[in-house]
Amino acid sequence: MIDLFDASVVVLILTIFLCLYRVGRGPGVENRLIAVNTIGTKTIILLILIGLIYGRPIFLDIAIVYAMINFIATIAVARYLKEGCV
Amino acid sequence: MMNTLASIFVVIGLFFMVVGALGLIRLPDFYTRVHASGKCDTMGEGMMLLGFILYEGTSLIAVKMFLLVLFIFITSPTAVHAIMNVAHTCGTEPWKIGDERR
Amino acid sequence: MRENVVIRTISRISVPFIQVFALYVIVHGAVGAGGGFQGGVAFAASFILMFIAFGLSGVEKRLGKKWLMVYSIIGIAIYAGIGFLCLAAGGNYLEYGAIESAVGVAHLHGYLIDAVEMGIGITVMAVMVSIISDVMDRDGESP
Amino acid sequence: MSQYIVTFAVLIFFWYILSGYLEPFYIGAGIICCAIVTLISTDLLFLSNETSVLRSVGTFIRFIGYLPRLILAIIIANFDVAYRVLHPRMPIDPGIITVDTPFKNDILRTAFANALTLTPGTVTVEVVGGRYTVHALVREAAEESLLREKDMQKSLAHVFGEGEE
Repeated sequence: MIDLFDASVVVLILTIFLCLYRVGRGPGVENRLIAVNTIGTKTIILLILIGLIYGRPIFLDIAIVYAMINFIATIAVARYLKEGCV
Repeated sequence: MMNTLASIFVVIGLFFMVVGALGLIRLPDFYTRVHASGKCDTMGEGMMLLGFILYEGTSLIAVKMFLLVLFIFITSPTAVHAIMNVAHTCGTEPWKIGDERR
Repeated sequence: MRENVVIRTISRISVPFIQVFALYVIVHGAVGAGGGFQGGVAFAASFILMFIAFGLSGVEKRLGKKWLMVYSIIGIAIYAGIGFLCLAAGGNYLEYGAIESAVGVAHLHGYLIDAVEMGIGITVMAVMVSIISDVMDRDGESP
Repeated sequence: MSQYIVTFAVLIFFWYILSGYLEPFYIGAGIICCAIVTLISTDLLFLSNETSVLRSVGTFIRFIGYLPRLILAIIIANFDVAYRVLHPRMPIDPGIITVDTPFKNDILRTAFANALTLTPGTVTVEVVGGRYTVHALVREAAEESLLREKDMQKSLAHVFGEGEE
Protein backbone atom coordinates (compact mmCIF):
# COMPACT_ATOMS: atom_id res chain seq x y z
CA MET A 1 0.00 0.00 0.00
CA ILE A 2 2.81 2.41 0.88
CA ASP A 3 4.43 1.58 -2.48
CA LEU A 4 1.24 2.65 -4.23
CA PHE A 5 1.27 5.89 -2.25
CA ASP A 6 4.88 6.54 -3.28
CA ALA A 7 4.01 5.93 -6.91
CA SER A 8 1.00 8.25 -6.72
CA VAL A 9 3.17 11.01 -5.26
CA VAL A 10 5.44 10.74 -8.30
CA VAL A 11 2.50 10.73 -10.73
CA LEU A 12 0.90 13.71 -9.03
CA ILE A 13 4.12 15.73 -9.22
CA LEU A 14 4.34 14.94 -12.95
CA THR A 15 0.75 16.14 -13.48
CA ILE A 16 1.61 19.33 -11.58
CA PHE A 17 4.35 19.92 -14.15
CA LEU A 18 1.78 19.43 -16.92
CA CYS A 19 -0.39 22.12 -15.30
CA LEU A 20 2.64 24.41 -14.95
CA TYR A 21 2.94 24.34 -18.73
CA ARG A 22 -0.53 25.87 -18.93
CA VAL A 23 0.35 28.43 -16.25
CA GLY A 24 3.39 29.51 -18.22
CA ARG A 25 1.86 29.55 -21.68
CA GLY A 26 -1.52 31.10 -20.89
CA PRO A 27 -2.96 32.76 -22.92
CA GLY A 28 -4.73 35.25 -20.73
CA VAL A 29 -5.44 35.43 -17.04
CA GLU A 30 -8.34 32.95 -16.97
CA ASN A 31 -6.27 30.05 -18.28
CA ARG A 32 -3.58 30.71 -15.69
CA LEU A 33 -6.17 31.01 -12.93
CA ILE A 34 -7.82 27.68 -13.73
CA ALA A 35 -4.41 25.99 -13.97
CA VAL A 36 -3.37 27.36 -10.58
CA ASN A 37 -6.66 26.18 -9.09
CA THR A 38 -5.98 22.69 -10.47
CA ILE A 39 -2.47 22.69 -8.98
CA GLY A 40 -4.06 23.60 -5.66
CA THR A 41 -6.36 20.58 -5.69
CA LYS A 42 -3.45 18.28 -6.50
CA THR A 43 -1.44 19.80 -3.67
CA ILE A 44 -4.16 18.94 -1.17
CA ILE A 45 -3.89 15.26 -2.13
CA LEU A 46 -0.09 15.46 -2.01
CA LEU A 47 -0.19 16.78 1.56
CA ILE A 48 -2.48 13.96 2.70
CA LEU A 49 -0.30 11.39 0.95
CA ILE A 50 2.82 12.70 2.72
CA GLY A 51 0.96 12.49 6.02
CA LEU A 52 -0.06 8.87 5.34
CA ILE A 53 3.42 7.80 4.19
CA TYR A 54 5.17 9.21 7.25
CA GLY A 55 2.33 8.30 9.62
CA ARG A 56 1.69 11.86 10.80
CA PRO A 57 -2.02 12.76 10.80
CA ILE A 58 -1.20 16.42 11.52
CA PHE A 59 -0.76 16.91 7.77
CA LEU A 60 -4.54 16.48 7.39
CA ASP A 61 -5.13 19.76 9.24
CA ILE A 62 -2.71 21.51 6.92
CA ALA A 63 -4.53 20.01 3.93
CA ILE A 64 -7.87 21.33 5.18
CA VAL A 65 -6.39 24.81 5.65
CA TYR A 66 -4.93 24.59 2.15
CA ALA A 67 -8.30 23.62 0.65
CA MET A 68 -9.89 26.61 2.40
CA ILE A 69 -7.24 29.09 1.30
CA ASN A 70 -7.36 27.73 -2.28
CA PHE A 71 -11.11 28.36 -2.45
CA ILE A 72 -10.95 31.84 -0.92
CA ALA A 73 -8.01 32.88 -3.09
CA THR A 74 -9.74 31.76 -6.29
CA ILE A 75 -12.91 33.66 -5.40
CA ALA A 76 -10.95 36.77 -4.41
CA VAL A 77 -8.91 36.82 -7.63
CA ALA A 78 -12.09 36.26 -9.66
CA ARG A 79 -13.74 39.20 -7.96
CA TYR A 80 -10.66 41.34 -8.54
CA LEU A 81 -10.73 40.53 -12.26
CA LYS A 82 -14.44 41.23 -12.48
CA GLU A 83 -14.75 44.49 -10.60
CA GLY A 84 -11.26 45.94 -10.80
CA CYS A 85 -10.82 46.00 -7.06
CA VAL A 86 -10.87 43.46 -4.27
CA MET B 1 -9.61 -7.10 1.16
CA MET B 2 -10.09 -3.57 2.41
CA ASN B 3 -6.64 -2.64 1.14
CA THR B 4 -7.42 -4.02 -2.33
CA LEU B 5 -10.59 -1.95 -2.49
CA ALA B 6 -8.67 1.11 -1.27
CA SER B 7 -5.99 0.69 -3.92
CA ILE B 8 -8.63 0.35 -6.65
CA PHE B 9 -10.18 3.64 -5.55
CA VAL B 10 -6.77 5.35 -5.39
CA VAL B 11 -5.86 4.15 -8.89
CA ILE B 12 -9.19 5.34 -10.34
CA GLY B 13 -8.72 8.71 -8.65
CA LEU B 14 -5.18 8.97 -9.99
CA PHE B 15 -6.46 8.20 -13.49
CA PHE B 16 -8.98 11.04 -13.28
CA MET B 17 -6.35 13.48 -11.95
CA VAL B 18 -4.09 12.65 -14.91
CA VAL B 19 -7.03 13.04 -17.32
CA GLY B 20 -7.78 16.45 -15.79
CA ALA B 21 -4.21 17.62 -16.36
CA LEU B 22 -4.11 16.17 -19.89
CA GLY B 23 -7.38 17.91 -20.71
CA LEU B 24 -5.91 21.17 -19.47
CA ILE B 25 -3.16 20.73 -22.07
CA ARG B 26 -5.03 19.18 -25.01
CA LEU B 27 -8.39 20.93 -25.21
CA PRO B 28 -8.62 23.92 -27.55
CA ASP B 29 -9.90 26.83 -25.46
CA PHE B 30 -10.58 28.14 -21.98
CA TYR B 31 -14.20 27.01 -21.63
CA THR B 32 -13.48 23.42 -22.63
CA ARG B 33 -10.41 23.29 -20.37
CA VAL B 34 -12.65 24.22 -17.46
CA HIS B 35 -14.69 21.08 -18.16
CA ALA B 36 -11.66 18.83 -17.78
CA SER B 37 -10.26 20.62 -14.78
CA GLY B 38 -13.50 21.18 -12.92
CA LYS B 39 -15.13 17.78 -13.37
CA CYS B 40 -12.24 15.34 -13.47
CA ASP B 41 -10.25 16.98 -10.71
CA THR B 42 -13.16 17.08 -8.28
CA MET B 43 -14.02 13.48 -9.04
CA GLY B 44 -10.40 12.29 -8.84
CA GLU B 45 -9.89 14.03 -5.53
CA GLY B 46 -13.05 12.49 -4.10
CA MET B 47 -12.09 9.00 -5.27
CA MET B 48 -8.56 9.22 -3.85
CA LEU B 49 -9.86 10.48 -0.52
CA LEU B 50 -12.39 7.61 -0.42
CA GLY B 51 -9.48 5.23 -0.94
CA PHE B 52 -7.58 6.84 1.93
CA ILE B 53 -10.67 6.55 4.14
CA LEU B 54 -10.91 2.81 3.41
CA TYR B 55 -7.17 2.44 4.11
CA GLU B 56 -7.46 4.35 7.37
CA GLY B 57 -10.40 2.31 8.72
CA THR B 58 -12.73 3.63 11.40
CA SER B 59 -11.08 6.48 13.24
CA LEU B 60 -11.56 10.18 13.76
CA ILE B 61 -9.05 10.85 10.99
CA ALA B 62 -11.29 9.03 8.51
CA VAL B 63 -14.24 11.21 9.59
CA LYS B 64 -12.08 14.31 9.08
CA MET B 65 -11.19 13.12 5.59
CA PHE B 66 -14.89 12.62 4.87
CA LEU B 67 -15.52 16.22 5.93
CA LEU B 68 -12.76 17.29 3.55
CA VAL B 69 -14.52 15.38 0.73
CA LEU B 70 -17.77 17.20 1.50
CA PHE B 71 -16.00 20.57 1.60
CA ILE B 72 -14.33 19.92 -1.75
CA PHE B 73 -17.55 18.78 -3.41
CA ILE B 74 -19.27 21.97 -2.25
CA THR B 75 -16.53 24.51 -2.99
CA SER B 76 -14.81 23.21 -6.11
CA PRO B 77 -17.78 23.74 -8.50
CA THR B 78 -18.25 27.17 -6.97
CA ALA B 79 -14.66 28.21 -7.66
CA VAL B 80 -14.97 26.92 -11.23
CA HIS B 81 -18.23 28.82 -11.66
CA ALA B 82 -16.57 32.02 -10.40
CA ILE B 83 -13.73 31.78 -12.92
CA MET B 84 -16.17 30.91 -15.72
CA ASN B 85 -18.39 33.84 -14.83
CA VAL B 86 -15.44 36.24 -14.99
CA ALA B 87 -14.39 35.01 -18.44
CA HIS B 88 -17.96 35.31 -19.70
CA THR B 89 -18.33 38.83 -18.33
CA CYS B 90 -15.02 39.92 -19.88
CA GLY B 91 -16.32 38.70 -23.24
CA THR B 92 -14.15 35.69 -24.04
CA GLU B 93 -15.67 34.01 -27.11
CA PRO B 94 -16.19 30.24 -26.91
CA TRP B 95 -14.33 28.04 -29.40
CA LYS B 96 -16.30 26.45 -32.24
CA ILE B 97 -15.41 23.62 -34.59
CA GLY B 98 -13.13 24.93 -37.32
CA ASP B 99 -11.55 27.71 -35.25
CA GLU B 100 -7.88 27.45 -34.47
CA ARG B 101 -6.67 26.45 -31.04
CA ARG B 102 -6.14 29.12 -28.44
CA MET C 1 -20.12 39.51 -6.49
CA ARG C 2 -23.03 40.19 -4.17
CA GLU C 3 -25.46 39.67 -7.02
CA ASN C 4 -24.08 36.20 -7.85
CA VAL C 5 -26.39 33.77 -6.07
CA VAL C 6 -24.07 30.74 -6.16
CA ILE C 7 -21.04 32.43 -4.59
CA ARG C 8 -23.20 34.24 -2.03
CA THR C 9 -24.96 31.09 -0.83
CA ILE C 10 -21.85 28.93 -0.67
CA SER C 11 -19.99 31.64 1.26
CA ARG C 12 -22.87 31.85 3.72
CA ILE C 13 -22.81 28.13 4.35
CA SER C 14 -19.07 27.72 4.66
CA VAL C 15 -18.16 30.76 6.75
CA PRO C 16 -19.26 29.40 10.18
CA PHE C 17 -17.36 26.15 9.68
CA ILE C 18 -14.22 27.99 8.57
CA GLN C 19 -14.46 30.12 11.71
CA VAL C 20 -14.81 27.10 14.00
CA PHE C 21 -11.86 25.48 12.26
CA ALA C 22 -9.74 28.61 12.76
CA LEU C 23 -10.58 28.69 16.46
CA TYR C 24 -9.70 24.98 16.66
CA VAL C 25 -6.28 25.72 15.18
CA ILE C 26 -5.73 28.48 17.75
CA VAL C 27 -6.78 26.42 20.76
CA HIS C 28 -4.84 23.29 19.77
CA GLY C 29 -1.60 25.17 19.19
CA ALA C 30 0.21 23.17 21.88
CA VAL C 31 -0.76 19.67 20.70
CA GLY C 32 -1.37 19.91 16.94
CA ALA C 33 -0.34 21.77 13.85
CA GLY C 34 -0.56 25.52 13.78
CA GLY C 35 -0.96 27.98 16.61
CA GLY C 36 -1.97 31.56 17.18
CA PHE C 37 -0.72 33.14 14.00
CA GLN C 38 -2.08 30.53 11.59
CA GLY C 39 -5.45 30.40 13.31
CA GLY C 40 -5.73 34.17 13.31
CA VAL C 41 -4.97 34.29 9.60
CA ALA C 42 -7.60 31.61 8.87
CA PHE C 43 -10.15 33.58 10.92
CA ALA C 44 -9.33 36.71 8.95
CA ALA C 45 -9.68 34.70 5.72
CA SER C 46 -13.25 33.84 6.68
CA PHE C 47 -13.90 37.58 6.97
CA ILE C 48 -12.46 38.07 3.47
CA LEU C 49 -15.06 35.60 2.23
CA MET C 50 -17.72 37.58 4.09
CA PHE C 51 -16.50 40.84 2.55
CA ILE C 52 -16.76 39.30 -0.90
CA ALA C 53 -20.22 37.92 -0.31
CA PHE C 54 -21.86 40.75 1.65
CA GLY C 55 -19.75 43.85 1.14
CA LEU C 56 -18.11 46.03 3.74
CA SER C 57 -21.19 47.14 5.66
CA GLY C 58 -22.32 43.57 6.42
CA VAL C 59 -19.05 42.74 8.15
CA GLU C 60 -18.68 45.99 10.02
CA LYS C 61 -22.18 45.64 11.41
CA ARG C 62 -21.29 42.14 12.62
CA LEU C 63 -17.89 42.88 14.09
CA GLY C 64 -17.93 46.57 14.95
CA LYS C 65 -15.06 48.42 13.30
CA LYS C 66 -14.47 50.58 16.37
CA TRP C 67 -13.90 47.48 18.47
CA LEU C 68 -11.11 46.03 16.33
CA MET C 69 -8.42 48.11 18.04
CA VAL C 70 -9.83 47.07 21.42
CA TYR C 71 -9.57 43.39 20.42
CA SER C 72 -5.95 43.76 19.38
CA ILE C 73 -5.11 45.58 22.63
CA ILE C 74 -6.76 42.77 24.63
CA GLY C 75 -4.69 40.17 22.76
CA ILE C 76 -1.42 42.03 23.33
CA ALA C 77 -2.38 42.49 27.00
CA ILE C 78 -2.86 38.73 27.45
CA TYR C 79 0.49 37.99 25.80
CA ALA C 80 2.48 40.64 27.64
CA GLY C 81 0.64 40.10 30.90
CA ILE C 82 1.60 36.43 31.09
CA GLY C 83 5.17 37.37 30.18
CA PHE C 84 5.40 39.88 33.00
CA LEU C 85 3.73 37.46 35.44
CA CYS C 86 6.65 35.13 34.71
CA LEU C 87 9.05 37.98 35.49
CA ALA C 88 7.19 38.67 38.73
CA ALA C 89 7.40 35.00 39.71
CA GLY C 90 11.17 35.18 39.41
CA GLY C 91 11.85 33.66 35.96
CA ASN C 92 12.70 35.02 32.53
CA TYR C 93 10.16 36.60 30.16
CA LEU C 94 7.65 33.87 29.17
CA GLU C 95 9.38 31.23 31.31
CA TYR C 96 6.21 29.35 32.26
CA GLY C 97 7.97 27.07 34.73
CA ALA C 98 8.42 29.99 37.14
CA ILE C 99 4.67 30.55 37.49
CA GLU C 100 4.07 26.81 37.71
CA SER C 101 6.44 26.44 40.67
CA ALA C 102 5.25 29.67 42.31
CA VAL C 103 1.54 28.71 42.21
CA GLY C 104 2.07 25.00 42.73
CA VAL C 105 -0.43 23.66 40.16
CA ALA C 106 0.80 20.68 38.19
CA HIS C 107 -0.18 21.11 34.52
CA LEU C 108 -0.32 24.89 34.36
CA HIS C 109 2.44 24.95 31.73
CA GLY C 110 0.32 23.77 28.76
CA TYR C 111 -2.61 26.00 29.67
CA LEU C 112 -0.35 29.05 29.81
CA ILE C 113 1.00 28.24 26.33
CA ASP C 114 -2.58 27.99 25.07
CA ALA C 115 -3.47 31.32 26.67
CA VAL C 116 -0.51 33.02 24.99
CA GLU C 117 -1.51 31.47 21.66
CA MET C 118 -5.04 32.82 22.10
CA GLY C 119 -3.66 36.30 22.74
CA ILE C 120 -1.57 36.12 19.57
CA GLY C 121 -4.55 34.80 17.61
CA ILE C 122 -6.90 37.58 18.72
CA THR C 123 -4.33 40.24 17.87
CA VAL C 124 -3.52 38.80 14.44
CA MET C 125 -7.23 38.45 13.61
CA ALA C 126 -8.08 42.02 14.62
CA VAL C 127 -5.13 43.60 12.84
CA MET C 128 -5.66 41.57 9.64
CA VAL C 129 -9.36 42.42 9.50
CA SER C 130 -8.69 46.13 10.03
CA ILE C 131 -6.03 46.08 7.27
CA ILE C 132 -8.43 44.29 4.90
CA SER C 133 -11.29 46.68 5.64
CA ASP C 134 -9.00 49.67 5.04
CA VAL C 135 -7.79 48.20 1.74
CA MET C 136 -11.32 47.40 0.60
CA ASP C 137 -12.69 50.81 1.57
CA ARG C 138 -12.81 52.40 -1.88
CA ASP C 139 -13.18 55.99 -0.72
CA GLY C 140 -10.25 55.66 1.64
CA GLU C 141 -11.77 57.83 4.34
CA SER C 142 -11.45 56.54 7.87
CA PRO C 143 -14.57 56.71 10.02
CA MET D 1 -34.12 30.80 19.23
CA SER D 2 -34.28 27.22 17.99
CA GLN D 3 -32.06 28.29 15.09
CA TYR D 4 -29.34 29.26 17.55
CA ILE D 5 -29.62 25.93 19.36
CA VAL D 6 -29.37 23.91 16.14
CA THR D 7 -26.39 25.94 14.94
CA PHE D 8 -24.63 25.49 18.26
CA ALA D 9 -25.25 21.73 18.25
CA VAL D 10 -23.93 21.33 14.69
CA LEU D 11 -20.85 23.40 15.47
CA ILE D 12 -20.04 21.58 18.70
CA PHE D 13 -20.31 18.25 16.85
CA PHE D 14 -17.95 19.62 14.20
CA TRP D 15 -15.57 20.73 16.96
CA TYR D 16 -15.51 17.26 18.50
CA ILE D 17 -14.71 15.67 15.12
CA LEU D 18 -11.87 18.11 14.62
CA SER D 19 -10.42 17.92 18.11
CA GLY D 20 -11.01 14.40 19.41
CA TYR D 21 -9.95 15.36 22.95
CA LEU D 22 -12.45 14.82 25.75
CA GLU D 23 -10.47 16.63 28.46
CA PRO D 24 -12.40 19.39 30.26
CA PHE D 25 -10.09 22.16 29.03
CA TYR D 26 -10.65 21.40 25.34
CA ILE D 27 -14.40 20.80 25.79
CA GLY D 28 -14.74 24.10 27.63
CA ALA D 29 -12.75 25.96 25.00
CA GLY D 30 -14.94 24.32 22.37
CA ILE D 31 -18.12 25.50 24.06
CA ILE D 32 -16.82 29.09 24.30
CA CYS D 33 -15.57 29.15 20.68
CA CYS D 34 -18.79 27.65 19.29
CA ALA D 35 -20.83 30.16 21.29
CA ILE D 36 -18.84 33.03 19.79
CA VAL D 37 -19.28 31.70 16.24
CA THR D 38 -22.98 31.04 16.87
CA LEU D 39 -23.46 34.65 17.96
CA ILE D 40 -21.57 36.03 14.97
CA SER D 41 -22.93 33.90 12.17
CA THR D 42 -26.20 32.08 12.85
CA ASP D 43 -28.01 34.35 10.41
CA LEU D 44 -25.54 33.20 7.74
CA LEU D 45 -26.33 29.51 8.10
CA PHE D 46 -30.10 29.98 8.05
CA LEU D 47 -31.08 31.98 5.02
CA SER D 48 -34.01 33.87 6.49
CA ASN D 49 -35.57 34.39 9.88
CA GLU D 50 -38.74 32.54 8.91
CA THR D 51 -37.04 29.29 7.92
CA SER D 52 -38.29 26.76 10.39
CA VAL D 53 -35.78 24.31 11.80
CA LEU D 54 -37.99 21.27 11.21
CA ARG D 55 -38.27 22.06 7.54
CA SER D 56 -34.49 22.42 7.26
CA VAL D 57 -33.96 19.03 8.86
CA GLY D 58 -36.51 17.44 6.50
CA THR D 59 -34.74 19.03 3.52
CA PHE D 60 -31.40 17.68 4.76
CA ILE D 61 -32.75 14.12 5.09
CA ARG D 62 -34.38 14.22 1.64
CA PHE D 63 -31.14 15.58 0.21
CA ILE D 64 -29.18 12.61 1.60
CA GLY D 65 -31.73 10.32 -0.05
CA TYR D 66 -31.10 12.13 -3.34
CA LEU D 67 -27.29 11.83 -3.14
CA PRO D 68 -26.79 8.30 -4.60
CA ARG D 69 -28.42 9.22 -7.91
CA LEU D 70 -26.31 12.40 -8.05
CA ILE D 71 -23.11 10.44 -7.43
CA LEU D 72 -23.99 7.92 -10.15
CA ALA D 73 -24.63 10.79 -12.59
CA ILE D 74 -21.30 12.38 -11.63
CA ILE D 75 -19.42 9.14 -12.33
CA ILE D 76 -21.06 8.69 -15.75
CA ALA D 77 -20.37 12.32 -16.69
CA ASN D 78 -16.73 11.96 -15.69
CA PHE D 79 -16.17 8.87 -17.80
CA ASP D 80 -17.75 10.75 -20.70
CA VAL D 81 -15.36 13.68 -20.30
CA ALA D 82 -12.39 11.32 -19.92
CA TYR D 83 -13.38 9.51 -23.15
CA ARG D 84 -13.59 12.79 -25.05
CA VAL D 85 -10.27 14.05 -23.73
CA LEU D 86 -8.35 10.82 -24.39
CA HIS D 87 -9.86 10.11 -27.84
CA PRO D 88 -7.23 10.99 -30.49
CA ARG D 89 -9.57 13.22 -32.52
CA MET D 90 -11.40 14.73 -29.50
CA PRO D 91 -15.10 14.46 -30.55
CA ILE D 92 -16.27 17.76 -29.05
CA ASP D 93 -18.67 20.40 -30.34
CA PRO D 94 -18.87 23.09 -27.67
CA GLY D 95 -21.49 25.78 -27.43
CA ILE D 96 -23.53 27.92 -25.03
CA ILE D 97 -27.16 27.09 -24.25
CA THR D 98 -29.70 28.48 -21.81
CA VAL D 99 -32.02 26.64 -19.43
CA ASP D 100 -35.09 28.14 -17.80
CA THR D 101 -36.19 26.90 -14.39
CA PRO D 102 -39.04 27.91 -12.09
CA PHE D 103 -36.81 27.91 -8.97
CA LYS D 104 -37.15 30.74 -6.45
CA ASN D 105 -35.19 29.58 -3.42
CA ASP D 106 -31.50 30.66 -3.18
CA ILE D 107 -30.24 27.30 -1.94
CA LEU D 108 -32.21 25.46 -4.59
CA ARG D 109 -30.71 27.64 -7.32
CA THR D 110 -27.22 27.07 -5.94
CA ALA D 111 -27.71 23.32 -5.68
CA PHE D 112 -28.95 23.12 -9.25
CA ALA D 113 -26.04 25.24 -10.53
CA ASN D 114 -23.47 23.04 -8.80
CA ALA D 115 -25.24 19.87 -9.94
CA LEU D 116 -25.14 21.17 -13.52
CA THR D 117 -21.42 21.91 -13.15
CA LEU D 118 -20.72 18.41 -11.91
CA THR D 119 -23.02 16.25 -14.02
CA PRO D 120 -24.00 16.16 -17.66
CA GLY D 121 -21.12 17.62 -19.69
CA THR D 122 -22.03 21.20 -18.81
CA VAL D 123 -20.62 24.01 -16.68
CA THR D 124 -22.78 26.81 -15.31
CA VAL D 125 -21.61 30.17 -16.61
CA GLU D 126 -24.18 32.60 -15.29
CA VAL D 127 -27.28 32.55 -13.12
CA VAL D 128 -29.74 35.43 -13.49
CA GLY D 129 -33.02 34.86 -11.74
CA GLY D 130 -34.20 31.39 -12.76
CA ARG D 131 -32.31 31.45 -16.08
CA TYR D 132 -29.11 29.47 -16.33
CA THR D 133 -26.51 30.13 -19.01
CA VAL D 134 -24.59 26.90 -19.53
CA HIS D 135 -21.49 25.99 -21.53
CA ALA D 136 -21.74 22.46 -22.96
CA LEU D 137 -18.92 20.27 -24.23
CA VAL D 138 -21.21 18.64 -26.83
CA ARG D 139 -24.07 21.00 -27.60
CA GLU D 140 -26.65 18.61 -29.05
CA ALA D 141 -26.15 15.89 -26.47
CA ALA D 142 -26.35 18.46 -23.68
CA GLU D 143 -29.56 19.96 -25.05
CA GLU D 144 -31.03 16.49 -25.29
CA SER D 145 -29.90 15.54 -21.79
CA LEU D 146 -31.13 18.83 -20.33
CA LEU D 147 -34.54 18.17 -21.82
CA ARG D 148 -34.41 14.74 -20.30
CA GLU D 149 -32.99 16.12 -17.08
CA LYS D 150 -36.30 17.73 -16.31
CA ASP D 151 -36.56 14.93 -13.78
CA MET D 152 -33.35 16.17 -12.13
CA GLN D 153 -35.00 19.57 -11.76
CA LYS D 154 -38.16 17.94 -10.46
CA SER D 155 -36.39 15.79 -7.91
CA LEU D 156 -34.31 18.74 -6.68
CA ALA D 157 -37.47 20.82 -6.37
CA HIS D 158 -39.04 17.96 -4.44
CA VAL D 159 -35.99 17.78 -2.14
CA PHE D 160 -36.27 21.45 -1.26
CA GLY D 161 -40.02 21.36 -0.93
CA GLU D 162 -40.79 23.73 -3.80
CA GLY D 163 -43.70 22.68 -5.96
CA GLU D 164 -43.06 22.71 -9.70
CA GLU D 165 -45.55 24.53 -11.83
